[in-house]
Amino acid sequence: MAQNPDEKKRNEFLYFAMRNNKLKIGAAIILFFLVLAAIGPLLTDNEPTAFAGPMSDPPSAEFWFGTTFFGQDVFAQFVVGLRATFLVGAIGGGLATVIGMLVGFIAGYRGGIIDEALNVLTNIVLVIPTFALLLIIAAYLEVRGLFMESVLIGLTAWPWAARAIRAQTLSLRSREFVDLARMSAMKPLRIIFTEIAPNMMSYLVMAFILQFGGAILIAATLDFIGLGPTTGFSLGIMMQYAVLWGALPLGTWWWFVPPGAAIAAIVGALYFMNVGLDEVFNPKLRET
Amino acid sequence: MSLRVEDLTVYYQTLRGDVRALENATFSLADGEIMGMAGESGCGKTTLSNSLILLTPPMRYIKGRVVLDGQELPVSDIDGMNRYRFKEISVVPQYAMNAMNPTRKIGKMAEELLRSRGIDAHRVLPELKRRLDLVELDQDVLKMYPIELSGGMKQRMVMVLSTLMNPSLLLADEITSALDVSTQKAVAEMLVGFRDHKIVKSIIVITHDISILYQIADSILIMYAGQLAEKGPTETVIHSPRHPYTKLLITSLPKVGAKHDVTQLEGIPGKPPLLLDPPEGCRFRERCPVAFEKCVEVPPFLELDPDHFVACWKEIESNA
Amino acid sequence: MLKFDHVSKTYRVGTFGGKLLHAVNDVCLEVNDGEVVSLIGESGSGKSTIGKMILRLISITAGSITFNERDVSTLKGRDLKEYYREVQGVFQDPFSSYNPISKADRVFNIIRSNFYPGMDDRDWNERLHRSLEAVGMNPRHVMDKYPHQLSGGQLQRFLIARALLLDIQFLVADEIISMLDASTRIDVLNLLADLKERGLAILFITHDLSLGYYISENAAILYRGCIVEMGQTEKIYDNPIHPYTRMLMEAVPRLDRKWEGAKADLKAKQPNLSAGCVYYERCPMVDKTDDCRMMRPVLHEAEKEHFVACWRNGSS
Amino acid sequence: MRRYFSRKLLIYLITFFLAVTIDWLIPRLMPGDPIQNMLSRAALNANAAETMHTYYTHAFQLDLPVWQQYLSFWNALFHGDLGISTYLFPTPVAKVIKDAVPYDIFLLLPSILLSWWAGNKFGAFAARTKRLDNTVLPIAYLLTATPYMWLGILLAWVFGIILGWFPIAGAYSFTMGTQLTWVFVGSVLKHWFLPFASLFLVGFGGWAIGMRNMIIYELEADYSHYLEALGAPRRLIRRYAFRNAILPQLSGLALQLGVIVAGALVTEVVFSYPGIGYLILSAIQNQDYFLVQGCFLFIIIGVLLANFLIDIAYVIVDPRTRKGMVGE
Repeated sequence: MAQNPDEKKRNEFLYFAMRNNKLKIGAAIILFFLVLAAIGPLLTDNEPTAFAGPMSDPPSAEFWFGTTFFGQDVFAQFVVGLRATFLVGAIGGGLATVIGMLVGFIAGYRGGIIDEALNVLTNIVLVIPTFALLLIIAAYLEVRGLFMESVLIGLTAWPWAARAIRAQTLSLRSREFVDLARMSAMKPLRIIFTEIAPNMMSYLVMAFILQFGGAILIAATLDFIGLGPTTGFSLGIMMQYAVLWGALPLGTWWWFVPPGAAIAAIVGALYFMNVGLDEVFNPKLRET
Repeated sequence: MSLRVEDLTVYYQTLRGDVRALENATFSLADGEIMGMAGESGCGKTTLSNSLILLTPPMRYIKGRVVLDGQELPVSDIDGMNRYRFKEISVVPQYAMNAMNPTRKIGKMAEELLRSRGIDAHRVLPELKRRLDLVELDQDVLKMYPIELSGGMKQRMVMVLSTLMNPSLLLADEITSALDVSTQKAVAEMLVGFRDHKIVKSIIVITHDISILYQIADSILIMYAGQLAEKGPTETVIHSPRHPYTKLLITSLPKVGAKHDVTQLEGIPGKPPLLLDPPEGCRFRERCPVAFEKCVEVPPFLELDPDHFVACWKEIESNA
Repeated sequence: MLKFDHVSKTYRVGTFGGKLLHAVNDVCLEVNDGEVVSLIGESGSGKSTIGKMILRLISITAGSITFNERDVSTLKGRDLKEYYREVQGVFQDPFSSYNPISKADRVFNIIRSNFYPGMDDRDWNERLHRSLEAVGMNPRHVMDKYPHQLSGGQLQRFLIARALLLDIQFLVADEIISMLDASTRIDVLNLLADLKERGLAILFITHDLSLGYYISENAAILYRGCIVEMGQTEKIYDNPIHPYTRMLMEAVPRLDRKWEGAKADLKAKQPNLSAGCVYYERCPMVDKTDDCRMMRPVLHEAEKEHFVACWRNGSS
Repeated sequence: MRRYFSRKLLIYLITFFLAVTIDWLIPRLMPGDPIQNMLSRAALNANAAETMHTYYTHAFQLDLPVWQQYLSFWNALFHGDLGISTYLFPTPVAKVIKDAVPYDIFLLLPSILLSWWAGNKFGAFAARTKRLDNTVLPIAYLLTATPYMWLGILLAWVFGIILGWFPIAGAYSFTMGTQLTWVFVGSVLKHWFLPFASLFLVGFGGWAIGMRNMIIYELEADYSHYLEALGAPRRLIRRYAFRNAILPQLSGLALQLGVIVAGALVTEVVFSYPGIGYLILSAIQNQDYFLVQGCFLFIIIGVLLANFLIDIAYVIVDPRTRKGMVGE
């Protein structure tokens, strides 16, 4: 045989993943920004808020991203902001996916009244413009940390994941191997996590990637209108200050272009990876 | 009308190389003949029928000729075949139950399909209505959506649609397997009716259920692992088959009245070979009770008795 | 052993649960020790629903199912586990009965971890090999393989071996060979017959009349959730009484004789009357009485060991 | 059919009730005391402030027990009286919102509908060939990943500052009052264009991607293969596939409203476009209880209404749901 058929299932996924350039490009971009976020602050000894140089100085050898209206080093702010963005994405996206999994699995597996109730709850949170809700809650909080913002985003962004996971659980639940597991006196929770969940790994990964990107966008929007974390720094806050302190009329583009570009690149790369994964998992989308 | 297929070979492209799904198929079909095509899953019967009408990737044309009514069909040329599709050769697909666009009224869809093929839908309407009566479908089915029809009704509607242009060859792929026994009998008899009313000239019926073929087919072609095993009149193939595989296949079918404690039937040991890297020569030889050293060569598909073709060295030698 | 007492199952259907579908209504059935009963019905007749109710995979709407005089629907926790030690099922699609991402023999490990946690490896392997041989499989060829590397027939026999690991007394075989190729079908059927000889009771659910005949002493014909005819298999096949059974016998394509008899009426409407006989709409009998339309016929003994649910006893 | 809508209506009513309760509850938990806030701006001497404070507290019924405030809030709501804005005292909240709404509708409606329609057409077009799929679609991914405000800033910077084609603040030039002259309309359009473009582009990307995936699924569906087997031209197959792929995009539109509202809110802030978004932000900055309540309420009603309209449209357009209900 050309290939040992024993591991056919597993390396078929790897075989495709390696060849899918959408996946590779997306992953490369994310990696680049992760590295930048990790080692960035070490590259510059300026504190993000310190007045390190001349005001509104264009990018130069000394200040790679130039300086702000107050003479702060934009690059220093940028890399700290990157960390905040990845943190929000991870915590917010992660929390939303976890809640989505809980709701999706229980509703999908249990069915009946519980499914009905969870469905109504999901629909309500979906229909309510959660951003306006976030707006008000954020305004209420005196002190807002990055963690608090991420948790808030996580608590309101889970319906998307819940719907996808519920649909997939429903289809898997009717498969015969789940009935077989029930006839082997397996407890429902064990059935969910050993029989159903492993079969929808692709869905869980994709749901997480979409939630990760979504959380970043919502956080940046919140920060931009001044309701972001009061302590710490983020790309959204950078853009807020840039617009607030006349970066546009002054033409200091290097103050507001990099943060937005970074968010667009990261979230774009995430979506790109998501499509790549989609193609790897269901051949229909693969261009024949 | 006559169909002549010579050495038709079609493979499936997969990641691990080509699956040799159909190898050197050579047979012919007379005018007005209903040929049953049977074999276990993966024997290539659907590949053969698809390659006659819609040879699209992942199927890959290797070689072979198909002649219909004296004209050669450009089977490997996807667009070139358009001229023949629906008018000369048509199909009732395996997935007939959801072959109609769910969000379009059936009549509207038929009209647009006809117009897109340059046919004046208005002229064909009376004939369409007449055929609906033939298959006992109410005429206002044209104003309904597919979701409103039962399985059997959708099956018959697709049969009427596919044969609207009186094609000379109709491919009927597993049209009875999804139906209840009673509707199955009615639909099968309607298929024969299509030939008797000269709506279509001849039909190839693809199915895994040989007992249906015994009821409606004039001749039966048995396939195994991408190769033609045996073709002959229905009566001979069922009651006096010559290819070892056909013999074992027929005996392993439980007939009503066979009781386990009375006559213990025998299955065929082993399982069909994977066609990614099929065995040389006759592909049944690993499971064949009468295989001998000659079977390493591909047995030709010879006419050992009048109109009875067999691809087996044992039979060829016993004939000589 | 297993007794159905006026069991019914209704589903809410329609996109918003407006209508009620009587999948199974008022079924009485019995399967005794070491007996094979085939339940024959077309798609939508409720035969799989009956199978699933026995295996406690779906709830019962009305009536009761008792196994050795214990009511199945009330079993909980430990009792339910003991019930599964004696009652198991095998399903239609072999490839869907296995978790695609793990090896096929994982089904044995699940049984071991749930039912024989204490057993040491030597005893377990010995027991495993014995049940694999019982289903005519060589452990070396079939163990440690992914489901897609085994044939449908092998996978189904694997599931039967899994059931044999327990001290099984009753097996629900729900269309277990309809997805298999003709050649491998017979081996599985012969296996079931052998197990019957060794005292296993089997409910053999199928839509194929000839299969039902081949293996079971008693049979029940199901139509729209009601048992229309029941009794000794030979009696039903030799002298079918209910019009539906007769129609089935004629319509089934056979290898020994051609179709004759009247064309089936295709214009059957959906019977919405829940009171009268479910076959009323399609019943070809000429003298249908008001009873047929108003009252649901009850199974009565038309001849010894042969029950039928038809007021006219099929006498057309 | 009736049951389907009553079930849907039920969900919307529960949502509305819940949202209104949250709407009422949250401002109450706001830190600080709005009356104090308002008075501090009036710079009164101590005891005058004291009497004013008790007067206003009473006027705004803040001295009543909580549940009474809640009930009076509901019946005021039904009389369309959303209380008085403390930030823009004494104008009633309802009037303040009424002034902001036309700009919102003028901005949101065209941008949502146009981006939805254009995005779907573009997505279907891009799914035709592999080359198109790989060259054109990455742009759509980037667009949908772009934060609304960043795109707004970029557009403002490039077209507003550098090229100077469009103004980048307000809804019309400050020099003129609101009167119906061509000049005024011209100015409104010029101010409107950049926020519209910003909203349009981000939305456009999202719909294009969604349509690309949906249409590929539909082209792989059985009915497409059947048409192919009957020799139907690509054009007809693609048309059917598009019609069926657009349906999930319609219900997708309803679900995207929440996100689009957030985008509009931020874009208005970038261009200080006097819509509800800009209003709600200034209300929060000035801790104006009632204005925040009013704006949030209006957003809820708008989104719920839109969702309900889309549900109705979906049932009309998709025969499967309509016929499914009537079927057995």
